Amino acid sequence: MSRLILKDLVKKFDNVAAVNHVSLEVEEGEFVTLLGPSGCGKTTTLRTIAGFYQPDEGEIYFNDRLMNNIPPAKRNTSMCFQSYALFPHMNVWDNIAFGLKMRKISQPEQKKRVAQALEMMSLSGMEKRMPGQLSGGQQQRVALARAIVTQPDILLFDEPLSNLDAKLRVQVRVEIKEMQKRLGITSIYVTHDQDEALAISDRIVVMNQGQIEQVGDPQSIYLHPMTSFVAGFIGLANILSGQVVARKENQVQLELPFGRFWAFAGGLRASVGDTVRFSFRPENVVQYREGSPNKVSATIQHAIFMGDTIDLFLDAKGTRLRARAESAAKLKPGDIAVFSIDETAFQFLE
Amino acid sequence: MKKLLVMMLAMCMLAGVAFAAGPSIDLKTASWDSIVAAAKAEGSVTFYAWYFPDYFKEAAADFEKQYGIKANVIIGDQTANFNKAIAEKDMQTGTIDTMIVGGQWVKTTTDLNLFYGPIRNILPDASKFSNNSWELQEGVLINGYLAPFHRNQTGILYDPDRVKDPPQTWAELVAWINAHPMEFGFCDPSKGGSGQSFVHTAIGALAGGLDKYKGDKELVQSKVANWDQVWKWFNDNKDKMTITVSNNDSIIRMNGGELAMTVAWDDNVKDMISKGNLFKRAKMYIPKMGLAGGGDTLGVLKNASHKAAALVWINFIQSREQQLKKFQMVGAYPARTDMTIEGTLLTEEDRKNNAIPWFPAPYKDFMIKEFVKNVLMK
Amino acid sequence: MAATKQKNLWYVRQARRKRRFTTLLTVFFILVQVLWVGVPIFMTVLWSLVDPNHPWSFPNILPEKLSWGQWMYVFKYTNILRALKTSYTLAPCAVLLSFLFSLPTAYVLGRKQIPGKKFFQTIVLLPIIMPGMVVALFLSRVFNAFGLAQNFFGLVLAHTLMGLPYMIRVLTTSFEAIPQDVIDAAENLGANTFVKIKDIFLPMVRPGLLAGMIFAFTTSIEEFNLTFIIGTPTFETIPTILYSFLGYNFIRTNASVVALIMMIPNIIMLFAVENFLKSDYLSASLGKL
Amino acid sequence: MERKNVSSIDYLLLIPGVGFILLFIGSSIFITITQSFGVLSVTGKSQFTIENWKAIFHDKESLDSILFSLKIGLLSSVGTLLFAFPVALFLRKGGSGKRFLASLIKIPLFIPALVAAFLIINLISYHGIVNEALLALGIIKKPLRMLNDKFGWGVVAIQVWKNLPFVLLILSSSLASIRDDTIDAARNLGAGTFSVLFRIYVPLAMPGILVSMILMFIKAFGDFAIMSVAGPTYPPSIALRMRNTATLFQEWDKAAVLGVIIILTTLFITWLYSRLAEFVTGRK
Repeated sequence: MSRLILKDLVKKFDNVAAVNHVSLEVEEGEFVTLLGPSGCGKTTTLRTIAGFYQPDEGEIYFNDRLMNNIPPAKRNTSMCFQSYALFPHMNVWDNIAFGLKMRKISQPEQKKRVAQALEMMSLSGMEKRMPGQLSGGQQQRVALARAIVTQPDILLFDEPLSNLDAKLRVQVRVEIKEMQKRLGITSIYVTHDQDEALAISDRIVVMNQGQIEQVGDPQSIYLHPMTSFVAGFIGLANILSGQVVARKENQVQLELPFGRFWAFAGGLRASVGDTVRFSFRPENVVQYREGSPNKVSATIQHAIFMGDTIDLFLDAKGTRLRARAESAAKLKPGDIAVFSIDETAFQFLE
Repeated sequence: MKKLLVMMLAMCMLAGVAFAAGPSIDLKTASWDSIVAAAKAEGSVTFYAWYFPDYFKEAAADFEKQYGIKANVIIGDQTANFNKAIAEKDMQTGTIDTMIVGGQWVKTTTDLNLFYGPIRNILPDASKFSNNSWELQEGVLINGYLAPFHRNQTGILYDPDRVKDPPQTWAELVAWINAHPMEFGFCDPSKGGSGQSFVHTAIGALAGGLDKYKGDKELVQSKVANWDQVWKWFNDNKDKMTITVSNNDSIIRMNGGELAMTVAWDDNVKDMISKGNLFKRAKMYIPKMGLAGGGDTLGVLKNASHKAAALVWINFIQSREQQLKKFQMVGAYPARTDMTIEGTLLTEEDRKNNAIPWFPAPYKDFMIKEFVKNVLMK
Repeated sequence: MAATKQKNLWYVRQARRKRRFTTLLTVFFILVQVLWVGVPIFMTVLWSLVDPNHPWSFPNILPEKLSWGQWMYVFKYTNILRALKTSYTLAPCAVLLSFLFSLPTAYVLGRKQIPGKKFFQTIVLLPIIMPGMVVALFLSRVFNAFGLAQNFFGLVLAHTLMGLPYMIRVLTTSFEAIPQDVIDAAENLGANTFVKIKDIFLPMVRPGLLAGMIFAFTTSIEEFNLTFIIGTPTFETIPTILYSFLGYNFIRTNASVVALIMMIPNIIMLFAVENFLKSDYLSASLGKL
Repeated sequence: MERKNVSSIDYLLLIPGVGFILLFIGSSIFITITQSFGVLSVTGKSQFTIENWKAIFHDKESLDSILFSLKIGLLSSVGTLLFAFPVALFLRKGGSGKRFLASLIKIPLFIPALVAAFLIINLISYHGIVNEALLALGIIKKPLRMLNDKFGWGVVAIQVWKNLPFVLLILSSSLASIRDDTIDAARNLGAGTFSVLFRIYVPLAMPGILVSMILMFIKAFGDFAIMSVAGPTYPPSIALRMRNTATLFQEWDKAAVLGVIIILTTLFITWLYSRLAEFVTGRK
């Protein structure tokens, strides 16, 4: 088990920086997810940690040990690949035992550990099967077993669930989380699926264009996005900008085309007259009840039934807004309805 | 696999080792007995041929029994044999000791001075062969360098079920061909001697006899000027005759019913019958208009490492018993003049009366080239 | 409703008709193929069994009498045994050499993005593209100069040359087909270069390797031009012997025997390859990607 | 593909394979070219001359051979394609019967060319089974003379018979890469059988068609063995003439000229193919 430190990491391909000055510290036993759209540099970061790429700049430490020049084979990390990367010519047992053999672990110890891993992954009885004879979920388990059996310092996951169907994906991610907690191995997990990231991580690192946008636990990432990229990438958000027209205590009044609204300022340093960017979630735009703040009246353009709620697309004096209503509410396109926005919902962006 | 590789390497090395022993006596002056002794000391002889594998295999066994000398008979491709000999020409010692020299190779090999000799004065049975066969082969002066070892003869082979009254003269043949289009065949003269023999006879018949060419060492242009008539005849009658691709092909097409009559070598026919490739009812004769014969020779390579053994081998092949055995096995008529043979496809009478000699080599070469140019290419 | 039903019926009938047509066509093609391949082979078998004393000649549709006479003759008097021995020692040697030579090359061509790769891949194809007789004839001049003509080792080199393109191509594709993930995984789990070659690369290219070996082997067994020019008359292989029976020495019965001797091991090999290609686990196990 | 940097070791690793081929093929091509100009001549004096080239181009026999080989090459490649393409289409979708059929078809692939030549010779001889069958069916009155025929149909027949499976394999793999969706889409847009064949299958299989035609052409054009066994009395194929010129008449320099002509034709056709392939696949 290791602490992982990335210091000012840069990795270029053909002079284009795939990873651009990334610094990150991961505590022992922590489960950190690198989240971002494809091409954001998350996989490159992961593979640089594994040692498949040499960083062009910056340093990688496991605990206090500089790892830059250590070949992948000596890093004692274990990677779970998107394709599982099982050895097609070896049976399940040999696949799992491979890393132990490489570490010259004694035969009896190998047996014990592989059996344990099989047990843990509910694969007992399948040790003689070839990878080609297994279902996708089973192959996934073998890949996990192969990764943990070597007791790595760091577990690396490269979108390990993207080849599974939706239901299985939810099930396996819970298993991965449980397993990681039980073993307490420091884990770096790469995904582009925000639900997965929110569900599984201790901390999320949102990446975009080779750089870190925001680091934080799932709640703070969701509730307090700090950049418009994070706000837009995670969940749904109305991202707008407006002028500060008044300020009192820890509240500011914002001038928007469809009215003036009071919002909690949080750490906002802006003074009257400044233009600021902010976001709020659709679930914070709710049907107006007597006494609610920040009243908006808007035309309903589309109303999409989602089961427990209705997704609404609104037109508020030319500004498009997303809102959410309880499915009991009888709203249909063309109606004009009145909504309110919670003062605490406003997240000011950089 | 490893074992195999080691074996392979060993084989390669063995092949690379040159045979060091050379004759310690002067073969041209030594007595025959001392040559035989030297041959026994050499212990083996390597002989290249391209036909009669069955006969030569048996001969090798007899040879070893009689002299205790091992004869390695290699039946290779004709052209490949000569190219090997030519490629080894400038080597100190070659890997071939003695070989059959086919008709078409006499000129090339003589020009390249490939053979040791003359050997006529060394071989004890030399006088049992015709003087002419020691002097001239295929119209090339060989001066006793090449030893005759069989005579073969071309004749007309026919299916007696289909040909009742085989033609004897050129006119009769032409009449028959006209009456039975495509049923008469001869092989492309550039691919086989039987075809050459037929064209040779045609020249005799259509261009004023063959006597005028006798004794010429060079081609005399005026004598071939009227060959145009010959080519014209072939072109006019081309779609009434079948031109085959080899001596054997003619015989095989006869067996398959395509041809009723064809020009063929006597030894070939006998061989094909004995192997079940030609019906036994086939008959053969030499027509009165005449067809030529031939015969291959044996030569000892200049850089042979077993010259004495090679000479003993040649003498052995020339012996009465072997000449007879060869005839019985493969139907090749003996070259010796001191023996007569019973039971041949061609009667002795035919051989005596109707076999004719070739015109000189320059004419033969010219004939083949002109045939290709004036008949095949048209 | 009724209309829909009727339409469905039409559809079903159409599909059934199509299936029947396909089956008929398959049977037809199989019949044609049996004739196309079977008849020539059957005729050859008949010719090889013609009794030497009972010629098979027109107008007999079938031979009068069958016997092993022709086979006995060929084995007793021709060089067939020597040629068989040469052919079947030459081929394994050539396969082994071409395997050793092609492995590093195929690795680079399959897994490295080197400049000039296309050029090198074209070079590899040269022995297949270049007309055999030209190469044979003029390579023989080179071989003569270096004492490699009429020499067993020279023949092994020549056969290796002809086997190499198949070997390199097949191995290159095998190397290409290995997902980088699998190699990374091995490396990640602690494998060094030696282990990667021994436990990952070699086993994963094994199907290709076997296919390449079979190709190289049959190429060597069939090779005619180079052997004919460089090897004969010192070394006869089965094709060169067959050629001598087909050319000026055309003797149909003997040629039939030699043709069968040459053909039978190859056809057995074909079925071996068929079976082996079906169990191509490499593609099977990665099918879910 | 490894994204690691290329090192000079990679080029060293190419030597055993690529170097070996380059050494042997390269040296033989080199000798062919030099010898055609009388340089490095093995048969004697070595002197630069273009006489051999002049001689060949004034020699009608050589030209006949070249034309004949070109004709056989072209007919063989087109003939094989015409037989192979429908079969490949038919076999595109497998069933157990078709799988059996496919392995039957593959048999000639493993039959050496010389044996194939011999098998077919047996069939097409004067009273061979083909003629007998045609006679029995009343299609012909007299047997056809197909063996060593002047036109060369016998050679073409052998080439087709022997190489059908080879071409079939190439075509099958390029047809297999056509997705069913593509075909369904075409049908859905109203394409009939004919349109699907000529607007979808043929263009998409074009790279395979070109490759197989080119390989077939090269094979048949430079062929020695089949031509010498089943070819007509005249003209000999160019490879046959070259071999005879060298080993029978010992005129190596002239043979070298023919050799260079064969090589150049082969290279030209290969180049033409690569251009065509670029054109067809639209890549530049």
